[in-house]
Amino acid sequence: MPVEGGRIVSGLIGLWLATAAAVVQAQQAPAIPAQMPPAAAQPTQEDHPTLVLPEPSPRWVYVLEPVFPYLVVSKVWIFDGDGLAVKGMINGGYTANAVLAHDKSRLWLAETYWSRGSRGTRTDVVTAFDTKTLDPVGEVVLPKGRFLVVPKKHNATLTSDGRYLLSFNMDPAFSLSVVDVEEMKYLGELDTQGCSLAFPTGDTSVASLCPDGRFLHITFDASGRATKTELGEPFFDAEKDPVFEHAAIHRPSKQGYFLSYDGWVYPVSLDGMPKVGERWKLQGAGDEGWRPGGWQLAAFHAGSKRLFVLMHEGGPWTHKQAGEEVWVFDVERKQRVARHKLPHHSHSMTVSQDEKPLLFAITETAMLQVLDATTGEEKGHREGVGISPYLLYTMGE
Amino acid sequence: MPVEGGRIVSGLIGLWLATAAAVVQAQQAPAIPAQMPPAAAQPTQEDHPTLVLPEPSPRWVYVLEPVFPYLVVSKVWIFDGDGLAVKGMINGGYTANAVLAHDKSRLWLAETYWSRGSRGTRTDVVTAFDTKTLDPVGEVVLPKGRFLVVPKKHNATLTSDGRYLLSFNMDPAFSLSVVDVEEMKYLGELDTQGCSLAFPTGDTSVASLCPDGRFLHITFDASGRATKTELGEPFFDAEKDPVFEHAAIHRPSKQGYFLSYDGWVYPVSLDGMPKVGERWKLQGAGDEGWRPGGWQLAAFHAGSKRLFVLMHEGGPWTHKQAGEEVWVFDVERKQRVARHKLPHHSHSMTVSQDEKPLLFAITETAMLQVLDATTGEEKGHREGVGISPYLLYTMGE
Amino acid sequence: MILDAFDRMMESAARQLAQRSSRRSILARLGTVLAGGAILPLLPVDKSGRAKLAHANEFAKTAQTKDPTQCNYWRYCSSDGYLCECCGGTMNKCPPGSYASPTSWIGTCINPDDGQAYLIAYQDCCGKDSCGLCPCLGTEGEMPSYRPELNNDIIWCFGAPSMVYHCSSQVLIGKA
Amino acid sequence: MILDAFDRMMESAARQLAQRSSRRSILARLGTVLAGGAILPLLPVDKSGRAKLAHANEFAKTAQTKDPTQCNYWRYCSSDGYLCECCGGTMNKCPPGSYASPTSWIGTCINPDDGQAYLIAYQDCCGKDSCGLCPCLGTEGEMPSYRPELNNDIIWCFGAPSMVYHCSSQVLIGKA
Repeated sequence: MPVEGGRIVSGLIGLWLATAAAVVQAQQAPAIPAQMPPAAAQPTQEDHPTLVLPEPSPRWVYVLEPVFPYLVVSKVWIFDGDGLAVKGMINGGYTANAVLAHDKSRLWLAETYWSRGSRGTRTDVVTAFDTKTLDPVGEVVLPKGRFLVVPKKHNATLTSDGRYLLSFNMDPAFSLSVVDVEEMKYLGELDTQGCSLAFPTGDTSVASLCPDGRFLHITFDASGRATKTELGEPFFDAEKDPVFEHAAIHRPSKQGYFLSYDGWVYPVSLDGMPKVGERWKLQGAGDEGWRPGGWQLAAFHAGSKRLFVLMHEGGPWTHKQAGEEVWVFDVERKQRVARHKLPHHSHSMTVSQDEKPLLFAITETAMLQVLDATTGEEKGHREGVGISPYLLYTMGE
Repeated sequence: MPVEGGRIVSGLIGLWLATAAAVVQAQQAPAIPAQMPPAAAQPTQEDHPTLVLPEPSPRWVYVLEPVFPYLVVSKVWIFDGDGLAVKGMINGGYTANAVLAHDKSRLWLAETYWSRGSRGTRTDVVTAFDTKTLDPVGEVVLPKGRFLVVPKKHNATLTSDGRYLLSFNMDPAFSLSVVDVEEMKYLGELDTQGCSLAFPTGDTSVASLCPDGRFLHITFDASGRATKTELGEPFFDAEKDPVFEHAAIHRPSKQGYFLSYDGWVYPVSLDGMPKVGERWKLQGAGDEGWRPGGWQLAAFHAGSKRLFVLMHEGGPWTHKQAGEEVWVFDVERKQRVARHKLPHHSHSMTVSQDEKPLLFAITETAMLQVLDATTGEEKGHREGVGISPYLLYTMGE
Repeated sequence: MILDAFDRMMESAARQLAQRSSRRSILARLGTVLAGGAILPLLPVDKSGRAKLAHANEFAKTAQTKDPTQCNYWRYCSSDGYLCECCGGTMNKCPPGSYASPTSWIGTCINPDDGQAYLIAYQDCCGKDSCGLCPCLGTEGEMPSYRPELNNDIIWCFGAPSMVYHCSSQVLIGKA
Repeated sequence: MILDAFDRMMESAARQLAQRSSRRSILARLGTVLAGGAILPLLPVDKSGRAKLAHANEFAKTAQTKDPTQCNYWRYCSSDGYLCECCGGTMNKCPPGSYASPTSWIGTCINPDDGQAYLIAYQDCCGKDSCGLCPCLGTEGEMPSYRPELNNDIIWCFGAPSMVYHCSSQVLIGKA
C-alpha cells in the first residue's frame, strides 16, 4: 500500500515532537508512553504494540540467574518448554529470589539495590511483576533487609492462600519478613530463633530448618505477628548427614521430600507443623558411589508421585557436583523407576506439573536442556541462557 | 607466636558486636568502618588494612568496559603494564565515560543509574574517584543527563587547567554539560548547535565536531556560560570520507590527529580554535587494501612524535573491523617508521607516554596485549579482562 | 548501538515534505517546543540516502523472507542490535515489559519475494537491560556519532518511557 | 560464596572460652546489644571443628607457600570465593576501595614449611561488585545455609561498610 505523503510528514513531525517530549521526561520516573503527545506516534502500516503473554503455561520454565560476577544485575528468563523459545525476561537486583503466585498472575522478586549500582544507599524490596505484561506493578520495601546469598529457592515462599510472602532474613539476626502481597504491604519480622529458610505450611504459617536438624514452625496473624511457635524433634543428623536446602516441595499438595548428602529421603507433610515420615534411601544394591548433588537437585511431580533427583558418582563432600543422571523414584513404593542419563551434566533441575511432564536441567556452562520426564528422551537444548543460570521454577509446583 | 586466650575471646565478642552493629547500619548509606565499635576489630597478628595505591604510573593502563549485555554495570580495570597485575577496579553505571586528571589524582566517571537497576528513576552523575584509594570522593548530578552510547573516549574531556569537565549530552538536544571538578559543582549546558563530542582546547574552551565536517569552538566563563562561539570551515568530506571519533589527542601538547575512514590524517592544533594542518595519507605505494579501523584505533606518543594506528585489510565500511597490525608514523616526516603485527587482532589500542612506551591493545575476546611500542615486541598478554573491554586510558595522554 | 539509516526515508520523504510543508515551518514548530538548542539535524540526507538504497540492494541479494530470527531476514537491512524477534517479541511487537521508542530511524528494504522496496521503521524497544540474543550488527553506511542520524552506537530510546535499550524491532510503514 | 569454617577456631577457642568466660555471659552481652533475636549460633561446633582439622591436613598435602595466586596456597585451606590476591589486594590487604568485614570465620591451616597449624581469619573485602578473578571454591566440610557458620554461599560482609561482596582475604591470627 503506497504511503501517503501526509502520513510521512506527520511522522517526521511526530519524531521531533517525541524527542522534544523526551527532554521534558528525562528526569522523571519512567512511565508508560501515555504521556507522549498524540503526534509522537510514528505512523506505520503495522501497529507496534508491546506483546502481552497469555496465562503462563505449566510447560514454561522460569530460569533465575544471579549473573556471576555481575551480582547486582540478576535476571529471570522465561522459556516455553516446547521449543525453548524465549517468552520474556525480567531484570532483578542483587542475589534476587523469585516466587510464583499460585494463581499464576504474579512473579515476585525479593531483591536488593544500591542507589549507585554497587555502592550508595541499600534498599531491599519485594517487587511484583505481572506474569502477562512482565511489568513491575508494585513494590514493598523490606526495612530489615534480606538474606544475601547465592540464590536458593527456599529463601522466600508464599502461604497456601497466596496472601503472604515470607522472605528469609539474616542481618545477621534470623527472621522472616512478612509481606502482604494482596495489599502490597510490609507487616513485620518473625523471629526464627536461629533457624533458616521458608517452607510453606498453610495460610498463616511457615516452617524453617534449624541448625540441629529440626523444624521450627511459626503461626502468625494478619498483623504479621507470631501467635504460636513450635519446635520439632531433630529428624536428621546435622553433623554427619545434613539435608540439602533444595528439598523437592510441592505446594498444592503440601508435600515435601528432603534429601540428605548421603542419599536418605525424608518425606515431610507440610500441612501445619511439619510431620516427617519414615526415611528411605535413594541408592540400592549396586548403586555404591552414587550420590545426590548439585544446586536445585530435586523435584517432585505430584500427578505421578514421582521424585526426580540429580545423581553423580563421587565421594564425600561432592554435594555440589553436577548431576550425570536423573533418577526417578515412585515415592509410594519408594523405588527407583527410571534412570535418565543427562546429555550434559547439570547442577539444577525441575519438572513441569502437567500430565506429560517435561524435565528441565541447566548446566554450569549456561545450557538449558529439556527431556521428556517420563521417558528421559532429549527434546531439545539451548545454549547461552545468560552466563550463570541457577534456579528453575514452573507454575503449579 | 602463641595466641593468648584473651585475644581469642575478645575476638569472639568482637565478632558478635560487629554483626550487631551491622543490624543498625543496614539501612544507612555505607560509611567507612569508623562507625564500628572498637571491640568489633577481629584481633589478628597481621593488620588487615585496605591497600592504597602509589601515585599512578604512566605505565599503568585503565581499561573501561561497558559490560555487554549487562550495560547497567560498567567497569574500569587498572593494570600495571609491566607484568599485567591487577592494581584495582572501579564499578560504574550505564555506558560510563572516564576522564583522568592531569595531576593523576582523580578518575572521573560520567555515568547513569536507575534507582532499581535497569528501571525506576534515572540519575546522571559525574563521580570523582581518588586514584590512590579508588574511593568515590564526590558526586555531581547532571540534571540534563548525558549522551547514552557505547562508550567513546571523546564523550567527555577536561579543560587544560584541569578545572572543568565537559560531558557531551544528546537528550536529544545537543549540549556540553559543564562541571567544575574543583568545587564539584554543575554549572550548566553549552549549546553545541548540533555538533558532538568534546575536545580540549584550553582552560575555558572546548571544541566539538559538526555533522558537516567542521569544528565548533566554544569559550565559556566561570559560571559555565558560553562567551564566544566560533564555527570553522569544513576540513573533510563528511559524506564521502568522515573522520573517526577516536582521534589521537595528546592533551598536554594540545595536538590531535584525526583520521578518516580512507586513511587521511588531519593534524589539528587544539590550542584555542582548532587549526587544521595539511593532510597526509597513512597508506603509500603497496598499501592498497589496508585501512584504519576498530574502536579506539589511534594513539599519539608525544615524546617521540609517533602516531600509532590500528590497520587491517578490508573494503569500504569495514571501519569497525579489528586491527591486524599497528602502523607507526613519524608525524613530522609524515612517514611510516614501523609495522607491528599484533599477535591477536585488536579493536582498541593506546600507548603509554613515558620514554620507553608500552603499546596496549584489546581484542574482542577480552584479551589485553602489551607490546614494546618502539620495537613491536610482545611483552605479555592477559585473558579475561571482563567480557567486553572497549577503551584504554593512560596517565599523561 | 542501534541507530542506523534514518536517512533512507529522506529521499522520498524529503521530496514529499517539499510538496506539502516547508522545512522552516517544521523547525519553527520544533523551536517552540525546545525553546532553543539544536536537536538531531535533518540535513544533509540526500546523498547518503542514495548510498543507502544501494546497500539495501546489496543486502537484498542474500536476504530471505522465512526466518525472522536470522540476520539476513529481509526487513533487517538496516537493523543494528539484538533482534526483538529473539527476545520474546517479534519484528513488530516489543517483548513483554519493554516499550517502543516512538522515535525511529527508517530504512528502505527490498522484499525478495516481490522485488519491491518497503519503508521500515526501526523503533527500538526500551525499558529493560540488553536482551543479548541475536545480535545483528551492520556497519555498511555507518557514520561516526557526530552524524547521529547515521550512527548505530547510540542508545536510541528517546521518547520511550526509559532510556535503557532492550532490543531492535522493524515495523512496516508501507511501500517506498 | 565465602563463608566457610568459622568453626575451626572453636576447638581451641571454645576451650579457652570455657576457662575465661562463660558462654552465657557472652550471650547475655550480645542479648543486650541485639535486644532479642537469635543471631548466627555458636553451637554446635566441636565435632565439625575436629572434622575440619582433618580437612586441613588433607589440604596441606598438596599446599605450597610460594604462589598466593593459586588455590593451593597454604592459607587458603578454607577460603571460598575470589582471591583478593588476584584483585589488586593481597591475602591480608583489601584491594583499593574495598573494605574488610570486621566479622570473619576462622580456619586452621597447616604451613607445609614448618608443619605447624595456624589460625587464619577469612575476612571478606566488601564494597565493590565481585572481582571475578581466581575463584577458589571448596566444598569439603561445607554445610547448607541453615548452618550458616559452615556455609560458603552466604555474602559474609556483615559489619563491613557495604554488603556487596568483592573478594576473599586470609589474615594470620597466629599459631593454633
